[in-house]
Amino acid sequence: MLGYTITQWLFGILSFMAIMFALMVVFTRNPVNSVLYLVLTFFCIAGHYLLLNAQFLAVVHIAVYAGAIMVLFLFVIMLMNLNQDAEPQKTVASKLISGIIGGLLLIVMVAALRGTQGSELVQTGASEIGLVKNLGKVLFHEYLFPFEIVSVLLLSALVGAIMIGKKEIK
Amino acid sequence: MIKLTALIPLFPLLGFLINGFFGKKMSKGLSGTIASVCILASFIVSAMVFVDLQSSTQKSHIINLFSWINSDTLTIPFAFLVDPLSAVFLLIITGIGFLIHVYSTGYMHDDEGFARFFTYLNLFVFFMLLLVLGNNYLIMFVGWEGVGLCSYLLIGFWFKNTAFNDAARKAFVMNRIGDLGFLLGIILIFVTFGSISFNEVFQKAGTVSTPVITSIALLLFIGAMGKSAQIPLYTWLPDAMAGPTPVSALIHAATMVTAGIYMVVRSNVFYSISEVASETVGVVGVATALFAATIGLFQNDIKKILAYSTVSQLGLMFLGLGVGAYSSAVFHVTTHAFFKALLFLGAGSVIHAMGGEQDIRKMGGLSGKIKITFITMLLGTIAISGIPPFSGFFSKDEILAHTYEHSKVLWLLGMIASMLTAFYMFRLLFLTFFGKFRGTHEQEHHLHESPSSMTVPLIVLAILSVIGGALGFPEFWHMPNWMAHHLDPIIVRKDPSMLSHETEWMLMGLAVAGALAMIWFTYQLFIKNRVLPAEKEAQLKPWQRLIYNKYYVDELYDAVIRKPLDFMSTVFHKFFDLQVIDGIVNGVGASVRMIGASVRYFQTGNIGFYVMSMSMGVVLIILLTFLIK
Amino acid sequence: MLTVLLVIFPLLAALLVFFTRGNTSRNIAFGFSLVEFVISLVALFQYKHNPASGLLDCNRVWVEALGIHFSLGIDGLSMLMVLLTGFLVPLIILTSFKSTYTNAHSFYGLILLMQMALMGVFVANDGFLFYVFWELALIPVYFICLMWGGENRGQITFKFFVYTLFGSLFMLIGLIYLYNHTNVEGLKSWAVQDLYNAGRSLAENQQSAVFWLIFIAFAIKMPVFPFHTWQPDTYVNAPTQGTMLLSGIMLKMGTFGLIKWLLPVVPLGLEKWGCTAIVLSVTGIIYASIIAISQKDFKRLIAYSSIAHVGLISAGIFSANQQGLQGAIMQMLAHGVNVVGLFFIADILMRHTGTREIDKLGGIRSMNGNFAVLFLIILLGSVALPLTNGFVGEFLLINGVYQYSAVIAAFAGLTVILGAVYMLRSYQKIMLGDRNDSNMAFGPLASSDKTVLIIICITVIAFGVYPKPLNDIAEQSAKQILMNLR
Amino acid sequence: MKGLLIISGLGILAMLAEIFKFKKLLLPLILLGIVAAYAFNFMEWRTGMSISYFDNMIAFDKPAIAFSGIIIATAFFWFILANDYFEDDSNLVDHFALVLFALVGALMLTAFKNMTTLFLGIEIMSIPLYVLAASKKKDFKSNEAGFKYLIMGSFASGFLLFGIALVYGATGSFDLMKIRMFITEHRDQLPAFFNVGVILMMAAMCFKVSAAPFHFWAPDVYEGSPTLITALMSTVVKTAAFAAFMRLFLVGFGAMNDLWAGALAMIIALSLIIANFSAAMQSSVKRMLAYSSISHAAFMLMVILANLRSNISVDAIIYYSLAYSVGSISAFGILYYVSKNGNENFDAFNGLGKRNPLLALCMTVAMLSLAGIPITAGFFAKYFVFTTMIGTPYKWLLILAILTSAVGVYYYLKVIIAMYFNKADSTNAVPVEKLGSLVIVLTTIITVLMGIAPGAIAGLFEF
Amino acid sequence: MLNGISINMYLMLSTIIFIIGAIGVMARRNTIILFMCIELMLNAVNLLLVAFSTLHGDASGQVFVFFIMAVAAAEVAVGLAILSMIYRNVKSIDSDLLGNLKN
Repeated sequence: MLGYTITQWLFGILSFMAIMFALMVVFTRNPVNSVLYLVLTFFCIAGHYLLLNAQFLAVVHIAVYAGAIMVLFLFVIMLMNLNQDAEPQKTVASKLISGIIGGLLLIVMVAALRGTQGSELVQTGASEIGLVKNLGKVLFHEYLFPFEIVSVLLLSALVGAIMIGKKEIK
Repeated sequence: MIKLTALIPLFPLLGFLINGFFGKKMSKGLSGTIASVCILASFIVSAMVFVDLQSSTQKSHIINLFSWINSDTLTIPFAFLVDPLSAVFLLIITGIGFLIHVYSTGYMHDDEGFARFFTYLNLFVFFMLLLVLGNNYLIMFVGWEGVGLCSYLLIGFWFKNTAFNDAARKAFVMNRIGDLGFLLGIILIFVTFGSISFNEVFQKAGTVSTPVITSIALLLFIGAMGKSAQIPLYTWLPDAMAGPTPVSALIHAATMVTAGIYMVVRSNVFYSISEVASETVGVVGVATALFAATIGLFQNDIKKILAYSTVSQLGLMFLGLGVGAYSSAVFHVTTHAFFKALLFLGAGSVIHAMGGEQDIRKMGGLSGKIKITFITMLLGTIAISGIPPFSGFFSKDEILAHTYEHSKVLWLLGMIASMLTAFYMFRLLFLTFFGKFRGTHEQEHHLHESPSSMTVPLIVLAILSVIGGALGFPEFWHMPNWMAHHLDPIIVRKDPSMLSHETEWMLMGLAVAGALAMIWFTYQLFIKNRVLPAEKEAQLKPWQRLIYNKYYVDELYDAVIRKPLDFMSTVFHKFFDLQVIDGIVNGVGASVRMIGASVRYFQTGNIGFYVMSMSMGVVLIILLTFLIK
Repeated sequence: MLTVLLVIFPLLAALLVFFTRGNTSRNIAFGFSLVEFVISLVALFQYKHNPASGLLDCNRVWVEALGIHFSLGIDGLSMLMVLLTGFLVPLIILTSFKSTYTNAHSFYGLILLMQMALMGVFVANDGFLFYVFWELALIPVYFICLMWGGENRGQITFKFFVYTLFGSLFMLIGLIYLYNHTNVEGLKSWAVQDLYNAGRSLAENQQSAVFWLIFIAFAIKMPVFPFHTWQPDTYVNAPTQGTMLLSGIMLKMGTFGLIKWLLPVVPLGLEKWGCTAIVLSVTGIIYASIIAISQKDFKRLIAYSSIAHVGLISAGIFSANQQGLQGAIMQMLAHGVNVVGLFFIADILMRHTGTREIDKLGGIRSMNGNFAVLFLIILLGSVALPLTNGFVGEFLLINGVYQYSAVIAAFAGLTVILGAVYMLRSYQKIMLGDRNDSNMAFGPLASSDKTVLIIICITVIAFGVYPKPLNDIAEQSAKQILMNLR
Repeated sequence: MKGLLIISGLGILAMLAEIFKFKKLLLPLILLGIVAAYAFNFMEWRTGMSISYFDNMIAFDKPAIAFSGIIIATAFFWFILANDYFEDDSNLVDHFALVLFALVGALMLTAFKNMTTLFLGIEIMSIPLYVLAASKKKDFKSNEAGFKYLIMGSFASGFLLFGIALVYGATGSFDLMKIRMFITEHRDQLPAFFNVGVILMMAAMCFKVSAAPFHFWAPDVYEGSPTLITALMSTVVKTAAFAAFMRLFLVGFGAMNDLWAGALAMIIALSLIIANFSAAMQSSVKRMLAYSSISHAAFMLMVILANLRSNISVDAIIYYSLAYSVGSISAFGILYYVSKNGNENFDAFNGLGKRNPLLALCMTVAMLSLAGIPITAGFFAKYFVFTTMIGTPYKWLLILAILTSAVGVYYYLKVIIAMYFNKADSTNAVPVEKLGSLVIVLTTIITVLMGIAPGAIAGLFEF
Repeated sequence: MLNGISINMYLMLSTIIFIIGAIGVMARRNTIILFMCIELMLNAVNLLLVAFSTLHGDASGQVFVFFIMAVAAAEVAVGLAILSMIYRNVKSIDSDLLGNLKN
């Protein structure tokens, strides 16, 4: 259709939606809504993963982000019942400035990235690299040390969260 | 005997040390005696040295003591030079010095600083001897500055009186101005000749281009100006009269102030090579002579008058030097030493008698009361006025004769100066000793002749100033001009007088006539119609007032030098140093604070802002690295 | 070995003194400083009679990797400086006998530490070592001024510290720059001779850069106009002994540095910028002397006069000829002694009358004649009257400058006049005349004070009349320096 | 490597301590463990060859060992200081566990050979610190500090990751060596976004070492956090971050230096100016030290900049970080004791010279060392920087460094002046707990020793 | 089945999302939303990594994504903990209130 392959159509639509939802995340006043938009953005990104043959990753992505992290967010929001629109906003000026700076960043980076050998296509050949088996091999072979050490990370996060979270014992 | 020259300065030094360390504990008589004896001893030694020198054929002897300053090519030994010139000065210094010491034992008798006085006096003689004995310019400079110091100490002898201290300081500083010139001269000599000891320098003098010689001579002459109180550096001498009278007699009349002449004669080689220099010397000399003489006319302080007369006499001597009459100048130095010392001591005795009064308007009719003083002073006055056959006549005439031969104008001016001398000296004499007493009553019955310790020196000096002329009879009298012959070895350019005898006689006649006329005029003025100097300045005519105030030269210097200096000092300190330079330094500190404050301002504490600036930073870095190149 | 002793001994002494208390620490410190003086005399003896003996040199590796050696050595110049330091420090300690300080032990300890650093500066033969000692010297005196100083010592000492440190950082850069250009069979070296060679190998513009980098440090230390503004305040505010250390010895670090660490390193830079330096120095002479005329506080007056003297010294150094250098060396010695004497007199005045205000004082001579005489002698020394130690140096200096340029010399010579002006003026106002307020009394001097003053006066006159012993050494070392310059 | 394992083991142990009730024993055990770790570390040093583990995820070569040595030693001192800090605190073990985990991260950073380990190292080091910074629950300042640190830290790591992604995209690998090889081989056909990646990573690393304009978090976080945590940040964390920075840019992107050197120079200049000038304005010593840490960061960056040319500067930077760590450990330790009453401003030091001469002396030495005055460690540190810089084209930076360090002297002296010159408002002595004073004295001695015999350290490393 | 999407597309896309996230961090005051924006940024990175890994046919890119996820989770956990603590203290999560430490 219109000289575009289906993939490209999908890519286009997904990208468009992703960007839209991302913008909504930033610009909706109500936190709850932006959480939901964020979830939608994640879905779009998951779609991209699928598009890129990273099936397992896509699943994990949904599970971790949409399933866990976002719920956590929602939970906190509800805990502090912030679900009203009347939350303090930054002044228009500072918003404007941040917009400008963001724009600058965008322009500069895009300008810098432009020089790439543009038509280099994303290979679709080795389509099995995204599969669990394959990833597992890599993960537990080359990336064993990081994998193990992440435990320390999570442990410390755990400890930290508890330490912060728990009431002072008087 | 000449080997013992080192003893000559040693004795006064000894006296200085003894009096300096133990003076307080000793009785006045003892310390006075020690001081005088030391001088006497060195007088005897110098006399012997003198005799030896006369007898020996070799006319210059160098006595090496120790090497003082070495800097590879520059080697300065601490060495003495004995030759006719220094010999003469040795005699003058020690001889007159001794007399004045004796005199002082009487004059200073009631002063609590008695020992101190003799300490200084001895120290002075020591330095003066160094000055004339030195074998090179630097030793001369040592003595030069040393006598300056002593004159400082002695002028400010009564240190409780601020005016005296100011006078002392003035003297020292003005001398220092001269000394700087002298010092630079010495350095230039070293740079030119690679040595500063007299003989070597004078031998090489011919080999150097005249401009250099001129500059050397002029620099040296600046030194002479300071020390011998020539225009423009003369103003300190009159003020120096603040010191005790013997000091004025010894330092500011007989010896120290003639150091300039000594120095010029010593380096006559340069002056005879460089026309410019000698001209300058002559002109400055005659100018000073006239100038000082005119000021002398209206002074009322007995010592001030003498001071100005000294200045003018020194001017005459420099005139002589300027016209190349070196021996005559030295001759005049000698005679002047006799009669000026005499006059000062006489004045001292008068003041002594008047109980410290120095204003001649308060005196009068003393001739009867203090005879010896009167007679001696009379003789002295006649001598200085140049009446034959007194000493002053011969020396002055010799100078004037040479001047006439050299240039008529200078001669005329010199002539006028010497006539004026006659006027103010006799004015002094008449007002002091004739007429009736104008002082207070207690002064009147306090009047008394001074003790013999004071009168004896007066008499001796009087005799000397009468017969002193014998040292140098004019050539054409076919009598030996001893001084000229004596100084012959050290003077390079001799110009035997070309004048015909008639002219010489004529000049003499004129001089004597002028002097006599002046005396007669003065007599008319002050004896016949009893004119008295004005009590108040207001009564004077404007031109008289101008002279009376010494042409306001002091005020001028004050306005031109001292005040600006103080002003600059304050400005430099308060404004330039504290505001500008230190301001810049502190400004740096201030700017640190300023920048700090402004930088600090960005640390707003707002996360949003921080994040923004971080992203901005990223933007800038990327721009910096890519889009720039 | 002897040199090492010279440096180490004061350090040990200081450490010992830190553990004592009160007057004992004072006396002990005095004793140690005397011993140190004796050591320096021994060194002098060695230097005079068998300079070849290894006793005077020492060279150990300090930091192998960086070519830094702990290398000390004594040549004529440093010999004299060592002598000066060894001679002055006991005097300085002796001056403090009549004034009591809190925490005396740290006070005297710091003084000895200071001595250690100064000795080090003077005998260091290794550029890096020199720099280290140079900085070290700053710290004790900083604390002396900070803890025992006058009114607003806080920011003044602070200014002094930062200013001088700032300068010396530049010097560090300059030295490192030289170091990077050294090449002793492939290795870099800090040895003084190698640094000389390195400096000479540089091109003219490089040399000028190095010249300024190093000159700034010394100029601030001495100080040369217009880097002098820290000095008067610091001198006035520091405790007397601190001032003496600063002006008597530390100041010489600057001039010493010029001679040993600047002139031979950058001959071309010297040719290019020496004139500027001289002009600055001479400006300083006149400027400071004129300012001194109107000073009210006697201590401040001396401070300015010292600027003037130092200006003459550095002018002589930069004229870079026999007379100039020799004169500089002699004047460094003379100035060291005289200025200590003068500051001590200021201190005595302060103690007896409670003020240093020249106008408030007066008539002291009639109350204490001996003091007046001693004062006068020291004063004459500082106005460089012949037969005082000041004269030899000054004559040679003006002589040297004259050979560089007659005009500049004439200006430099003004110090002869101006010096007399302000010194005599202050002397008259302080000592002569009649006392201002009748109740002001001035008792006889304490024996310790008298001793110090008499010793100083003796040196003033002795080395004025017979400077030969020192002068010969100075002459030799000046010759050597010139040899290095060519 | 063993050291790293031991430390992480210690972390776990610490958590067990709560359960099995040997809190009292914990600290000694930890110290023992650290000593053991140091010993192993040292042995690895002696054996000398660099061993890489887990196909090149992490490798302990000599610099790595040196840095980790510094870190472990600092940690040792820190724990001794900390012993009375937490004794009233119920979360003792949590604190210790977190600190130990942070140490694990730091050690990883010294030795990473792969972007993964770099990233994980940074996070493992940071996350516990976020918590520790916020660990004074009731103190709002502390909360704020923790939160700021967290937000900006994650923001920065966002940039880091983006950079990594781009680099990965360009070179197709996360392995440092592979990347280096790739760069050297196809230098010319590198896509432009590789450069962007490098720049973004540099920005992120600059954030970690708190160089302007990414320094904003540092003063606030340093001030807000509990003093000892600040000490930890300014020593261990900084050292680790620098080790990482060096490895990343000299080993990884060394070949690309023309790309990033200019930007780095700018960053250094900016940091020097901002840090010193704002430090001069501070009234709180803690904050002043924070700014001073920024300026020291700038100095160390200079070494990295210079390292492109000269070779001695690896030990230069190691020496520098050691000198700095030792100095600031004692400084913060003293500050911790002096500010027990909550006053962290300069006037807290008033009259310390009288109230506690020992502390005052140590503080003086520390300050002089930080100011870089002989004969202290700091002087040689600065000296090395100068020597390395003077060969480079960045001489203007050198001059700037001098100007600013003169300013630096100003604020360090302010402390000394306060101690010896200002009158104390409270004359009561400053109590110091024995072990604490032991640490302080030890660090002081080390500082001086390093100043007198730098060869002992500087000579150690021949790479 | 799919083919032909140039890597530039992915670059652009992830850059855009990344920067949207960044803008969010700058522009919003609600701290929770700040976290979300950071998540957004991380996801952009993930996307890019996956794209590259497919481009190079190399799994390590995707593996890296796992680590990023883990870290993200950890950060969020800690962050929210701190946040709740702050909320406990001041009953607000307005980031502009966290401005007491400054200058």
